Amino acid sequence: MTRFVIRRVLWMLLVLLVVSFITFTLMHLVPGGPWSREKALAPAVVAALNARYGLDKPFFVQYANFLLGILHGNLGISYTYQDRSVTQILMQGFPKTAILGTTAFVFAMIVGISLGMAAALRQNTWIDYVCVMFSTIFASVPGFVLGILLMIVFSVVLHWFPTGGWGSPSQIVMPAIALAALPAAFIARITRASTLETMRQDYVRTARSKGLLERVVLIRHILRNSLIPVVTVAGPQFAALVTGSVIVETIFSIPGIGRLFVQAVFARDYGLIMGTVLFYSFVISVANLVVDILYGVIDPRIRYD
Amino acid sequence: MKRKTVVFSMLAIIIAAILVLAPACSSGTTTAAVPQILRVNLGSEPAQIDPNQASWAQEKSVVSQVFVGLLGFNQDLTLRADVATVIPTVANKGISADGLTITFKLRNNVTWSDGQKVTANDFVYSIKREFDPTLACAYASFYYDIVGGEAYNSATNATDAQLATLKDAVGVSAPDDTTLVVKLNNPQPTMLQCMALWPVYPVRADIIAKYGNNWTDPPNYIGDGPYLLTEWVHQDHLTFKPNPNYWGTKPKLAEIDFKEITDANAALAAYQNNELDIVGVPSGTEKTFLNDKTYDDQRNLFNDLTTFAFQFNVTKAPFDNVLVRQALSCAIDRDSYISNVVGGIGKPALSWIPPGMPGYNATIGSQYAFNVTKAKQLLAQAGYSDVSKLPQITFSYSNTAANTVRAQFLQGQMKDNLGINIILDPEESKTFTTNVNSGKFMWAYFGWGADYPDPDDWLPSLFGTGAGNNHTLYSNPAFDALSATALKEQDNTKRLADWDQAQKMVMDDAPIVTIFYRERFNLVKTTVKGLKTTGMDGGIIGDTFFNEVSISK
Amino acid sequence: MAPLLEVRNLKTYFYTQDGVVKAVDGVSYDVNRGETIALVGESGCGKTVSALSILRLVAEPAGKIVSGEMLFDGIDLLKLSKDDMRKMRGAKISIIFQEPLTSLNPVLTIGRQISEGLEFHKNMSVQEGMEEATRLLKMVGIPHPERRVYDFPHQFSGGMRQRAMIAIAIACQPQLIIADEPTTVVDVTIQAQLLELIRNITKELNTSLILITHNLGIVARYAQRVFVMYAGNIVEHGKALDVYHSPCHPYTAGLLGSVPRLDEPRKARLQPIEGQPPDLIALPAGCSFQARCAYSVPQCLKEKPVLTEIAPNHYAACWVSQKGLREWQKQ
Amino acid sequence: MATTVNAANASSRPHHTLWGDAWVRLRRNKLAMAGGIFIIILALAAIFAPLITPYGFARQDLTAILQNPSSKHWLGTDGLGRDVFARLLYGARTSLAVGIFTQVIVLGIGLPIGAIAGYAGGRVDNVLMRFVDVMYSFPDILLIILIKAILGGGIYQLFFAIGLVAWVDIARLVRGQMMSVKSRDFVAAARAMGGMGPYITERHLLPNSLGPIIVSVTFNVPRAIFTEAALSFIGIGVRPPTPSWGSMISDGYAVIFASWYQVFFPALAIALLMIAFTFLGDGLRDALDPKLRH
Repeated sequence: MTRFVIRRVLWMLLVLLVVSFITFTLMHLVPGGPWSREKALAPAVVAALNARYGLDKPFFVQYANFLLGILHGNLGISYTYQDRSVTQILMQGFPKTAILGTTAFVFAMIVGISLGMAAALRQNTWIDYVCVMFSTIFASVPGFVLGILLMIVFSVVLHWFPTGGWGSPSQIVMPAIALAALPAAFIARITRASTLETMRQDYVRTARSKGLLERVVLIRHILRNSLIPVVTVAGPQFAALVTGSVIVETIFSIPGIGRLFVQAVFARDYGLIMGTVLFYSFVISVANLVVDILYGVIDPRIRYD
Repeated sequence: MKRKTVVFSMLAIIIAAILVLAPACSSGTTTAAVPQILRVNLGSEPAQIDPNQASWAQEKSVVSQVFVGLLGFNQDLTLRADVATVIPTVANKGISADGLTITFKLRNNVTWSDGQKVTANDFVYSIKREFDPTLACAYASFYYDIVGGEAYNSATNATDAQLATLKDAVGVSAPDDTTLVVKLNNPQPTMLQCMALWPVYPVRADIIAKYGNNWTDPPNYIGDGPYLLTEWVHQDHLTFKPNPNYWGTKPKLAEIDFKEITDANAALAAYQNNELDIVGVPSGTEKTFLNDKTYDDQRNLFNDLTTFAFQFNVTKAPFDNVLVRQALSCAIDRDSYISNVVGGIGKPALSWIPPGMPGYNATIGSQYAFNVTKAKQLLAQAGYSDVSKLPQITFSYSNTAANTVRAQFLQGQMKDNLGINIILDPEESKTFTTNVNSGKFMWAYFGWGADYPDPDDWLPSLFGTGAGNNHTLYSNPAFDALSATALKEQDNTKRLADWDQAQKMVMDDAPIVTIFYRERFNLVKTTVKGLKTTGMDGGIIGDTFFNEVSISK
Repeated sequence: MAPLLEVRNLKTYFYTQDGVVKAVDGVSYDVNRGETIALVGESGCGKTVSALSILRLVAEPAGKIVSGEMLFDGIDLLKLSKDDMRKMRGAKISIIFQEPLTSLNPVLTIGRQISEGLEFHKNMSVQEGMEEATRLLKMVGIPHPERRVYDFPHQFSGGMRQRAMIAIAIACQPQLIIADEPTTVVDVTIQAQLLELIRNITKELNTSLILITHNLGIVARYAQRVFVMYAGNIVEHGKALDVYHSPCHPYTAGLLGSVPRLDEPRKARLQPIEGQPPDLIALPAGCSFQARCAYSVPQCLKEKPVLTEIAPNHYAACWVSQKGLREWQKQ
Repeated sequence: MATTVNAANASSRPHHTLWGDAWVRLRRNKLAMAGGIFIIILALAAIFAPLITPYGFARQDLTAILQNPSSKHWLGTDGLGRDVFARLLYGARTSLAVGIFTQVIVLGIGLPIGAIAGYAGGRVDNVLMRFVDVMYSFPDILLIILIKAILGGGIYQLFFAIGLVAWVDIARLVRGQMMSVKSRDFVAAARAMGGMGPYITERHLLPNSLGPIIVSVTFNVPRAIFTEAALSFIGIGVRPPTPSWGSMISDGYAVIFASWYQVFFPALAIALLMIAFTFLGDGLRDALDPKLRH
């Protein structure tokens, strides 16, 4: 087990290295550089900037320097916010993005699993249909539309929540919901599918043949088994939520890194691009690892080797 | 049933959570109008608020709260003496007869927010710093007429020693604390306007030396303006409080909040939820907000000094043919665009220099008034009576929502009026600018806003042969010659006459199809009093005169 | 004294999109205390369903017990409330399913799966349950039970899994155990062992056993009486040995023909029964075996034969054998 | 002997092939069929759009901008006076294409990799999964944006960018399914009977993993359509004036304060399509589930 984790962590570092290189390459393949403006900068200015950021050096030298920087825990200076370091920017943004993503994840899980189970256990009853409809409808509205609708209803009309920003819990609710809608629906569907699957298993019949209470059968035998596929998607979903808050952060003006990093790509802010990608990759890899461990915990058939 | 209760209790928790939080957050909606707080939307995060490095829009809006320069602009965009006692003229000996030396006399009561006096040396430091090659200040080239400026700014890979000498060679000096002397290579009539811009606002050598890059973080961000930057939560908001040591007339506002809402709809919702006092109307919804009675006393419209156009690459067929360019220009129904698509916001543009600018001339370009038959004639003259013979035309633009509408409008016009099918090429802004700056386009979207209110910011740098912002690759020796003289012309009336003629030359050759002069359409809460907008406003309207704004009940 | 279980005219149907599947169509049989009976027949003849019906575990909503009586100790199981029925399961009546792997929960330890029944019926604590489980595993012959009790099903071999199933079944010392083809998925040597085990345990606990199988060879060995099922009906029943030696129904004979006879010199080759079992949705008017019967007479097409006593305590539902012409016994 | 014959025929019913049998049962599932039929009708409507609506998707009428639904324009007009209904029909072309082709790419890559990894296990699994990890460790949107920025506009680039990023989940899902299904005994049995890897995979593993895969695919079709919407929202969607439901939604979003119809109709269209795929997917899952076959 520990050996498994250690090996996986080492793999993770390798993966991150590969990711960083691919990103670095893609990034430089993208047309347009950080200095191109509608009002062109004077050649002297551009030259100065290139010198400052080492863009005048050959590709591999630049990459090498980048890696060296990382070894010293230094992701370099942002190309857009030229008096702030990438690490600084990430550290300011990430907690917000993380909190938002986690909240949304919890929403998605609770709602998704509840709906999924309810639907499965009451298959082909009104509960089932309501759950399916609910999840479908929520999943059918793109995040930004849902976002602005929530805003209009709960802020402009009801004055319940502020339209955006960060600080009070009340400012998390709407973005979290907007973010959680799609995954919640997805998890509901997976849960429903796998619960129906599990309920047909022989061992459930065995459990009943022991005369156990329905509740016990449900929790001990059905729930746990039907959650296995859910766990497999939970990791990706979590990562997706933490890294996928781009649009929601934009609409609800949340000072996270989701909003930053699309801007970074558009601004060709090489430093920030590398920073965010590596940061996100790290988050994803960890989520991934955790899931694999969890997976083994709830399904003893999986062996770590 | 047991299971059901489990399920629904879970749902209940969420709903409960929402309901519990609900009252807590309605605080955001209490209409507290009496406190003198102005809440405006800056949009995206300012890149650098170091005056020397700051650029247009967001940055400018921040800087102009915290700093005051030698000169400033009145609402009518005439110059005003701020830190300087008077506007230098030849008459008051401020400008030498040959126009090569400008001498500023400084007030002696000007203080920094930490109480220290503002001296001429602060300006000397700032101007020299503007040229510092390692800082790569975007606006440095505006001041290349200052002796030694260009040389110093271009010394990218020079030794420290060389840099030191170059720096000393820059022609700014302070004989005493209240006198600033600026030496020019050649007379530049608009230098005074450039001196009124933020890149040469004074900055504090000692602070910068002490805090380095962090000097722009509050409370290090020491300025000489009406407000102090007291808080900057990155990506979220900036807070300004009055500068207790402000030497000028004290501002009325107790606080200004710059929110950073990038989404237009979200900003509007925030305004409707009374979280903002001023908001821009999202493009495309102008008509609605013009007609909606509830906003009758909240609308704020004004022209700013910006012209939008479609620029040709005059080296690419068929646009190497002036007749084709003129033809297409005649085939676009600008009035219909303004009145229908953007609900009458903005003015149809035939000439290049926008109204409100010296040098605006409505008669220029009148030959391009919408006229399909004329357009067809011109095409026929150009040898394209059969438009299918035209090479495939591609129109590039940077992919903002508004641009997408404009581009499709153009496409429609070409199709409906001339039967020409053009391909649209939406590009991501950096890709777009790179392609345009390197001439990799046929026909492209183009907008230009005034840096300072003078024609010389609108013509040579854009249409002069090989000029930095000449993307059309237009080249006309007559024009080059004319602008060369105009740039140095001391006599203002003659100067403007020259520029008028130059503008006419350009528009006759039609390297660009001007479409409209921008008009800014904002909603302003009725509680906001004394808001003054100018064509030079940055990201936030009225940002030049926030010290005159107050909040009423 | 009265039999432990008396099933009378049990009908269990499945309502599918194709129509009503009459899996069990009026079956009656009885089990005495301590007795082992066998339900015999090809797969899909309804023997498993009739067994599940006893526990009322027929998969709803599709499956339904339409009519009949199941007197267990004089109580009609069909009249019991859901709750009382649940208290029966595992405690009084338990079942051993045929596929030990899929019938064991992959994510629970063997011990837990044995003990949970005890926890519920005998209100044992988890530890007590686990100790008891260990004892039971020992009883069913699992080596190192104290360790194995913490294993997961996938760590057990096929045979051991089935032993675990047995342990689960006997955990609460039920009066009746239903063994549904307990040995189909394990190989011959282990089959013998398991059956011995089951027999010994039932003897020991004086438990009645319903042994469901398609293998008459086993029946002769382990059951006192046998009920042969075909297409949802019992077509023959009697003392195991009688049926085994002189089958009164051609189907039974067919089954015998398809199993190796241990007591007779091996015939050249086994003859499997020709054709397919009939469609339980559209049963033919007459004898459901007629289509596959080598000896059928015209009457078989028209009338459904009823169980009649052919020999003492030996019943069969077959026109042919009622007419006394039973060539198949003359082999 | 008539009855006998019937009995014989009837009793041969359960011996269809997996797919034949599935089709039989899918046909019986009304919701699924409804979903399937809706999708087909939509596809036809998209293909024959010109015959259905007199308006072209790019035809502007600047005198009739942002109009509400009327008998002239059933679903109103957009910011350039273009008929929304027409654009919805033509938009269906793009959106269906995006939804389906990206999934084709996704399955094309994800299914084999997941299946091989899951079935082979051991080193093969390890290698493939590390490869998947790398792909997987990229934040999707960023990767899509980068690829899109490199490839430039155009719908094929869009398929490519989305598909290239989205296959990882499927691969993982398939692998997971494979591993759990593999441990069930009928596969062991098949192996014992000397079944070859590919045979087992095709005959036992795939059919038994199909359920979750189909669920996820039917979910990912609308999801891809969403991604396209999101990309349109940040301005790198399909090339105008070609409409897609996604781009219509984001265009509509820009003017939502002027006319909510602009968002409502395309959103509704996506919702319906989504529901259709959901029902079809559930139907397929049930139809293909071996445990449900008698």
